[in-house]
Amino acid sequence: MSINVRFFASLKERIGSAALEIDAQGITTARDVWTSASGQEADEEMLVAINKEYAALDRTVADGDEVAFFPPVTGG
Amino acid sequence: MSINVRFFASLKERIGSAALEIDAQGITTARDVWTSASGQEADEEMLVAINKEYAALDRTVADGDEVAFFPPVTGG
Amino acid sequence: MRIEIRENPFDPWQAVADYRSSHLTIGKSGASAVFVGTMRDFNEGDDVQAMVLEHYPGMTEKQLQALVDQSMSAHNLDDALVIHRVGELKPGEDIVLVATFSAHRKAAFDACREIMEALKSTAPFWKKETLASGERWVEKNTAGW
Amino acid sequence: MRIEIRENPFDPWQAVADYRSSHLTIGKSGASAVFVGTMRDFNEGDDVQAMVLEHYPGMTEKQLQALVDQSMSAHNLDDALVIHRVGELKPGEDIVLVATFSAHRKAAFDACREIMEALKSTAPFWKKETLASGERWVEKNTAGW
Repeated sequence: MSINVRFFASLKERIGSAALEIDAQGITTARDVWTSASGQEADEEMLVAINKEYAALDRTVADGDEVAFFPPVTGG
Repeated sequence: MSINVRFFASLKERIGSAALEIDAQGITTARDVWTSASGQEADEEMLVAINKEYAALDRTVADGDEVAFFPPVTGG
Repeated sequence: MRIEIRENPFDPWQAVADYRSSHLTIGKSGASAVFVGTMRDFNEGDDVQAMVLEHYPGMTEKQLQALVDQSMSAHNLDDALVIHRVGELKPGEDIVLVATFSAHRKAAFDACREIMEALKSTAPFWKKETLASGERWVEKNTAGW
Repeated sequence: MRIEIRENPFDPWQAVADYRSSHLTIGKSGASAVFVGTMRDFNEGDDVQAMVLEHYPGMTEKQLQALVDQSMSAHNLDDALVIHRVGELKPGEDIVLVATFSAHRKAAFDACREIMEALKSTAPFWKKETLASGERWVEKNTAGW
């Protein structure tokens, strides 16, 4: 009954962690995951991926999902 | 007192000549050069260059000019 | 089609030549369009000494695969090759290669640029630059159209 | 800038690699856009066995120079390289290379395509194809936008 949370790039530095596991109890959306994992308000520029696919911040998450948060991408 | 006339590609084959010299006497425009050199009506798809620069068929030519006629280009 | 994420420097021109001779049928693809992005030693007015490229292993490959698939079928390409560096880079090293192969030039040009823009805006890579004054994350990619 | 018309086969990828290392300043040009046109073994539904590329010596160079100059200043390019084959070609041989180098990708992409289209519509080259049934002149280039 847990969610795998991942942070990348500047968000990883801000949170001070690359990955952590949180209890799925009381969690409905990716936004809830963010709040629970970071203790911060969600930043609307932030990107979200659920199980390695882009998702909206208010998308429902399920037990065992990998939920990732990261800033705008800057590759290429 | 002459004009150097050049033909390329399918026009060269049609005329049966790559280059010839015509008397500049009575010649005013590139169209006159074409008519005098080919004995044919000008084909409006044909391209014209005077001294290696694109020119309109009715552009004036001068003694000693090189006047070239060719079909639409197909390089690249 | 090949998508490759690599930690070491690569020669993009050699990669295209090799890919073309090993994967493409001679006489079929009349058009090859290629873009190569190379690390500059300047950005936003500052000298850049080095860069680290972070990515999201698993998601990056999946995302690249999806966007190349889409462009390949939208433009009816014969083939495509994408290579992207991660890890530590020095100025002058190549970051990304996008190559598209098609019978005609319109499709190759359109798809190469489309893949490059989709990569820039959706593939999970992040750049951190080392300046004389310290490190900074690149915050946004510039528009490419 | 270099413009080259040549009678022998060439390796476009090696040409870009060589040009980049001999002419470009490391770390300056972040974007390289390249187009390579290759002889196909089919055209308009027919098998093509060989091709002869005719040009107008003197005018072709002048015209290419003018169109590359214009694109270089319009897009503020760092550099550009154009190579075009003439003479007899076999399927699979490369006909044309257009490479543009710039700080940013938009300029490199725009200029590469613009040079290629200008070359296709204004540079005095003509193709004659050899089919099983005989020879024919290519009458018009297809649109590239």
